[in-house]
Amino acid sequence: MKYSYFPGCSLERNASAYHVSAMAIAEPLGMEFVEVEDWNCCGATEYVSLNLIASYALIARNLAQAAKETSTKQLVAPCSACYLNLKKCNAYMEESPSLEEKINLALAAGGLSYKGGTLKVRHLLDVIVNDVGYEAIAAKVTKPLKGLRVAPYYGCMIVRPKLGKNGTFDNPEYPTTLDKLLKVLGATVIDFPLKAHCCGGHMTQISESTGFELIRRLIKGATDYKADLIVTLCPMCQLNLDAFQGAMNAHFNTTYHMPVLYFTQMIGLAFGMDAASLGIGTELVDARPALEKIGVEVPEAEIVVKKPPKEALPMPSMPEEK
Amino acid sequence: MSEKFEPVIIGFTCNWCSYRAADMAGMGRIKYAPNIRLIRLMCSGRLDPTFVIKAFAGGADGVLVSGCHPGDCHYIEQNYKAMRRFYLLRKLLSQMGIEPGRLKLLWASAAEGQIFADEVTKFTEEVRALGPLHWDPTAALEAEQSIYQPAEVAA
Amino acid sequence: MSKEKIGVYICHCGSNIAGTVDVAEVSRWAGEALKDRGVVVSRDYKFMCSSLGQELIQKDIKEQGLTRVVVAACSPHLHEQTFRNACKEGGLNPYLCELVSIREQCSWIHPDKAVGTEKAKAIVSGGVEKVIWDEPLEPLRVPINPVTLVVGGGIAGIQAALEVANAGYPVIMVEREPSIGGHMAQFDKTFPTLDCSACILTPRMVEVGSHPNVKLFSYAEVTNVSGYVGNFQVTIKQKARSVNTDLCTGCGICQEKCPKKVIDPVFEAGLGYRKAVYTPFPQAVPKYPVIDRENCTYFLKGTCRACEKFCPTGAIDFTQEDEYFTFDVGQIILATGWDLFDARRIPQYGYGRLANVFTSLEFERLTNAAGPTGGKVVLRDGVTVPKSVAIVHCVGSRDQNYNPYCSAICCMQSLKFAHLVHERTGAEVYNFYLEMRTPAKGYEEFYQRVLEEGTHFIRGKVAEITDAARYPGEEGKLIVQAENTLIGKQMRVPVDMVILSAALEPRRDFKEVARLFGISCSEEGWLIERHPKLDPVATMTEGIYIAGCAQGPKDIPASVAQGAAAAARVIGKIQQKQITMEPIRASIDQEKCSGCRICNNMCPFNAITFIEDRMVSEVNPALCQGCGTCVAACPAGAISGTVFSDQAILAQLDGLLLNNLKTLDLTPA
Amino acid sequence: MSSASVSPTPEGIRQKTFLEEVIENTPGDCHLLNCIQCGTCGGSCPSGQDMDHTPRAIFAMISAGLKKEVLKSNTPWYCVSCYYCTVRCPQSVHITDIMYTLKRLAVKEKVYDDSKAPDFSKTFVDWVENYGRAFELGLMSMHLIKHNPFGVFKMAGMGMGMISKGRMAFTPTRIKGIDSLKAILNKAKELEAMA
Ligand SMILES: Cc1cc2nc3c(=O)[nH]c(=O)nc-3n(C[C@H](O)[C@H](O)[C@H](O)COP(=O)(O)OP(=O)(O)OC[C@H]3O[C@@H](n4cnc5c(N)ncnc54)[C@H](O)[C@@H]3O)c2cc1C
Ligand SMILES: Cc1cc2nc3c(=O)[nH]c(=O)nc-3n(C[C@H](O)[C@H](O)[C@H](O)COP(=O)(O)OP(=O)(O)OC[C@H]3O[C@@H](n4cnc5c(N)ncnc54)[C@H](O)[C@@H]3O)c2cc1C
Ligand code: SF4
Ligand code: SF4
Ligand code: SF4
Ligand code: SF4
Ligand code: SF4
Ligand code: SF4
Ligand code: SF4
Ligand code: SF4
Repeated sequence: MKYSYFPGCSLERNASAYHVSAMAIAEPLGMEFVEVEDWNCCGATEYVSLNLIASYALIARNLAQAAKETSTKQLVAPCSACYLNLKKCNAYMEESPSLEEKINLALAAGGLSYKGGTLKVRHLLDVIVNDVGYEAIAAKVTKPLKGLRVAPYYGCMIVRPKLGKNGTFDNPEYPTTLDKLLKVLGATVIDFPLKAHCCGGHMTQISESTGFELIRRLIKGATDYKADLIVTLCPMCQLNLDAFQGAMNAHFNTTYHMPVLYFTQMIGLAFGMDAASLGIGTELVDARPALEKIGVEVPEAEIVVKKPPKEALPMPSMPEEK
Repeated sequence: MSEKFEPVIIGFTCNWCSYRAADMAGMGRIKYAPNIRLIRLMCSGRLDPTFVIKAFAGGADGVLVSGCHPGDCHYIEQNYKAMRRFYLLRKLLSQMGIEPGRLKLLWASAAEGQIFADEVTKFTEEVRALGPLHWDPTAALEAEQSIYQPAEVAA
Repeated sequence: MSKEKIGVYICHCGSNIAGTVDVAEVSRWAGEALKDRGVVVSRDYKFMCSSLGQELIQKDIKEQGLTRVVVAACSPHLHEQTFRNACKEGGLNPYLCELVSIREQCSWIHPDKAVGTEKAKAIVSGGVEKVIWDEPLEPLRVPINPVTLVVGGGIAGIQAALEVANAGYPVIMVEREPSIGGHMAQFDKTFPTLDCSACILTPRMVEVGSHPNVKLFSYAEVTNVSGYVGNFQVTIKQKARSVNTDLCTGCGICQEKCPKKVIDPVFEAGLGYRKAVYTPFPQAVPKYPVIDRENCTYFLKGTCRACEKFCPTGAIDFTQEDEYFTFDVGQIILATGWDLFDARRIPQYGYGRLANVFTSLEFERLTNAAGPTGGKVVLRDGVTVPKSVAIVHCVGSRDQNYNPYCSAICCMQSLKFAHLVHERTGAEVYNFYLEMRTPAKGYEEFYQRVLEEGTHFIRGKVAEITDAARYPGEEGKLIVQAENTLIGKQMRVPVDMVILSAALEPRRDFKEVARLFGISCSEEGWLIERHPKLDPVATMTEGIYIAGCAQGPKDIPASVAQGAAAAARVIGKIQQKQITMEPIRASIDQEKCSGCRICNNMCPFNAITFIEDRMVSEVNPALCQGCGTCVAACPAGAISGTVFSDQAILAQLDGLLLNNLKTLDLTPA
Repeated sequence: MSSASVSPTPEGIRQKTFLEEVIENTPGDCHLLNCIQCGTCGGSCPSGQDMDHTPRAIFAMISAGLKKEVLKSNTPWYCVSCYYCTVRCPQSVHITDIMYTLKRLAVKEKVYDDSKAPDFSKTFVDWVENYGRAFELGLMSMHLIKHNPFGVFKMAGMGMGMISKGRMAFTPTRIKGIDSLKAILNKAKELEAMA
């Protein structure tokens, strides 16, 4: 199967491990990804907080760019926030002719246009479990993740809200596709009650104590359930649970150690790929102790501290202060 | 007052479901387009194709045929017969040069006052968009005679 | 020019019509513009259906020699009979009176007075044209079979059956389960009086079971219904009980000896067990057990037969087969009750996942002295007594995601539970409610009592129930998270047990039942009554009545009242001995009939037969229901229908096409 | 969606209520008029405990016309877009979308007490508008320096970790079609101003 692929800003950098592992498993799973040409940021949850039409136009530019690629009718996003934004814009444009008209007026200024519903927007997990299918995945497993206790974690935006005619591909309250997938990979999957609860999004930037509390709940939950690690499918969730885990521990004076990996990395491991090629080792909370249980060796991460190159563009100016 | 086009719509409703849906809309004080005037039949199966032709010939711009949902007919299955007639009738009408959009079929149960009202308003606007039906009276007469009970419409 | 003398009467209905229709103008217009159509008198009057209004018509019939009457008022479904009777009393054949609706179809839906007035004129004009073609008719009279079928043996059906049987008429009762009793048999106590459910229900069940006028089929279903009011034919399928009821004494030895234990999903709500051969409960009526063939070892594997071996009377009969019986009945009462909402549809409440989340029906079985725990309120482990219990209102009710309606009984049922938990365990009780709905006699007083018992009431719809502890003190508990809306704060209440007051829903097979009996149901699936206020137990289909929760959620007193009301309607009809039916019938003019036989397979009631020797078709008026489909289908125009004849319909069409819209601006803004 | 309560001015001219304003500025039919104050949203909200007012209370305040109090409140800014409220609301109120509307109205009216959250959004948007892509390092450091200078140290470990693992860029990426994107966004803002 061939899909248009929208990596989104996170996968460029902070979640490059997600991107790398997704690409690594694409081939064995028989998927071909064509990256959307010159895509732009989807606006996360920030843009719509300031401008309504502009935020949709921003997203729609990506849809228009993706629709240029005629060999595929499906647009896949691995990031839940991008997925929701693209899906929402696509659905609202299809449902509301007046919104579609306004967006297209804006797009025309950049020489583009898009008709709501032309593309089908899918999440990477949806594509893997529903198009590739559990059986095909099972057939490729050479190194089952036996003995590894994993907490499947979906977060919010992959299953909520229900949009358009088809709603969501999994239950908005208690999704199970990732659970099933991890079972197929041979892992021991805990019935994680917080699996669709919120990681806090950008809350650490707005109110630290609120943001850390949201992270704490999830890390504590997974620890209480004796998980070896949390498996995610969203770069925002991974960032919050992994990168902020240390700061959260400091804030609450706790000592949690809960590694957080992407489901694509787990698939790769079960397919017998080596850890480094899946971007494992770039997580801040060391996953090595957990992965030792299944005999995976993780290479010592190479510490790279680069100076900004000479050609670096200047820092943008801050919005005007009043 | 300006003379402008106001479509006249005749609605054939069955006694058990759609006429009661209209009652229900009334009881619920649901407002809808006033252009429709209803004729009560016992069943949508009672609809004789001639009624529709006569309505158009007599000055109606649109005709609504309404009955119980398929499977819910008070007379077991007569609305299926109405449905068959309806599709044939639409075909015939377009052969006669009448836009098939002037004839509408609506299933409405006794509980669906809101749906009935909404659909009537929608249909009224559709017919308004089609404009007045000017049907040459002689053509109308011919049509009436030609349609009069061809076996396929009856069956 | 019509030779009839027509009287036209325009009703004000107080301000219901006069508010948005200029009735005086309509009346004046009818008198003038329709004069040459035969209108000799046209009046408007405040309330036409009042006795003074009716006298007005009668006086005109006598004094002016009216030959036709048109009343423009409410829907014919409300008052057609009223005005036909008025005309009859006045000496005019009732079928020469037309009631046209300018209320439901005009004044109530069009706020603009000019628009309403013009439309009313068109409607009146249609009525006048039609009435000219009306013919004097005599209503048809058919005998009524006094046998009444009651479907569903819950409290509503039981009440209905007893009323009819006690009035001296035969009743056939069909119950799907092995025993009658319905949901009420599952309860221990009933609100608001906390009567023992079994104590008040069992005597009634026994009375039904032993009544000389009642023939009871349990473990049975109705599979076919044909005919019409007074003369239905019904087919009843008696599922094979595998027990010969002529021999069985109900001693219960078979149940005792049967080695196969299965979860009972019906009577025990999945919380208890029964055997493969069973009666749902000891007081079952009838007392004969049935063998559940899907679970019986003999039927599955071919061995066992323990029941047969131990049965002292040799009543076990593995070879029994389903039997079909056909009966003629005059009228039918449907009292098929309700099903409980499947709480697993709300995953965030954890039912099915979190052991100590219970449904209301499960809790009823927990408190029942004859239930799986002997009436002890304990957790799913069967031993631990809860120290704190949360009761969640409105589970699956009042929620667009599930059921938009209020289930009406669950506030009271939740209060009953709060009381029972207090009484049996002394636990802290938290009721999470949205609104407290206690609108019946003694209900608010019961609420007061539960308040005084120290129940905690938290106003807020529960957001989620989880076992994921967030704070110390939550470990090992179920945490109920909600906003206490009265103080505007989010709360997490750790408890040992949660009870979900799940919605009452229509029976899962409502569609098939509605279709089988030819009646309508609402979008949700509740069976629809003829009129929500004035005819709550009749249906649109003559001779078929509904009672109890089949019509909508309600408590036991209301179910009983409806059962009795339906029975009163049935008895009233039987006592008339004959049923008068609208003379709306098709007839074939044999001169015109070409013998094409197209009509023959048009009729779903097989009312049309082909007379071979004369090569023409004929309608049997006793079978014809007057749908008119054959009338519309006959290519020779040989079939005509009464009341709605071709001429009458076309004349009404002519009248309705009155050209008076052009001067109005109706374009929506 | 026009039957919201209205308070006529002395001259009898119909004034738009705050409730109507919120509804108008939310795409589609947001069902706000149907709120039955059940509190499912407030009960579900992950950051509900830290909000000035629960979402439910905010809706009651909106319908009471307490515009200033609503737009000043931290509630919409504490919304993390988890959509729990939206999928659970028994009346299908589009709560998350309404939170976005309130943010936009608050920015327009500039009435919030704490500018931290709106600034975060602005900084983010600024980057996107100039480069077409988000830039975490710039965004986070700018935001921290401005609003939580001491927090910089707290977060420093995390930032260093990210940098050392190659997970943070020093330079923003600029898309090729940045000019066309700017034209699109300018046109969109123009359209928005007209509405
Ligand atoms: C947890 C709970 C507690 C309650 N407690 C109280 C209380 O304390 N006091 C009170 O007043 N009310 C109470 N109620 C309400 C009460 O249950 C109902 O009012 C009552 O059951 C209605 O009786 P019914 O006869 O209409 O229906 P049901 O009791 O449901 O009886 C219907 C019968 O019809 C049979 N049936 C269904 N379909 C068919 C078919 N197709 N063919 C043949 N048979 C069929 C069923 O097997 C059943 O026996 C409670 C409800 C709940 C959910
Ligand atoms: C303001 C208001 C609005 C309402 N609106 C609605 C509504 O919109 N919909 C709805 O469903 N319900 C409504 N109700 C409820 C409704 O009024 C009652 O359900 C209904 O009136 C009950 O009818 P009834 O026959 O039992 O009693 P009543 O209407 O009180 O009739 C009793 C009759 O008995 C007569 N009478 C009394 N004592 C004697 C005696 N000793 N001897 C002889 N005759 C006697 C009285 O004169 C009276 O005519 C409303 C109630 C109120 C207060
Ligand atoms: S006849 Fe009908 S419309 Fe007239 S007063 Fe009676 S109820 Fe009202
Ligand atoms: S043992 Fe025989 S007689 Fe006794 S209940 Fe069972 S079947 Fe009936
Ligand atoms: S034959 Fe069946 S019903 Fe009889 S005892 Fe054995 S398992 Fe029970
Ligand atoms: S009766 Fe009470 S608990 Fe039941 S649905 Fe109505 S309000 Fe909710
Ligand atoms: S359809 Fe008409 S002509 Fe044909 S058999 Fe029937 S009555 Fe006679
Ligand atoms: S009108 Fe004709 S088709 Fe209808 S029931 Fe009577 S005989 Fe049958
Ligand atoms: S959940 Fe919906 S109905 Fe309930 S308070 Fe919130 S917005 Fe209102
Ligand atoms: S979407 Fe926002 S308001 Fe709604 S529950 Fe989540 S955080 Fe709270």
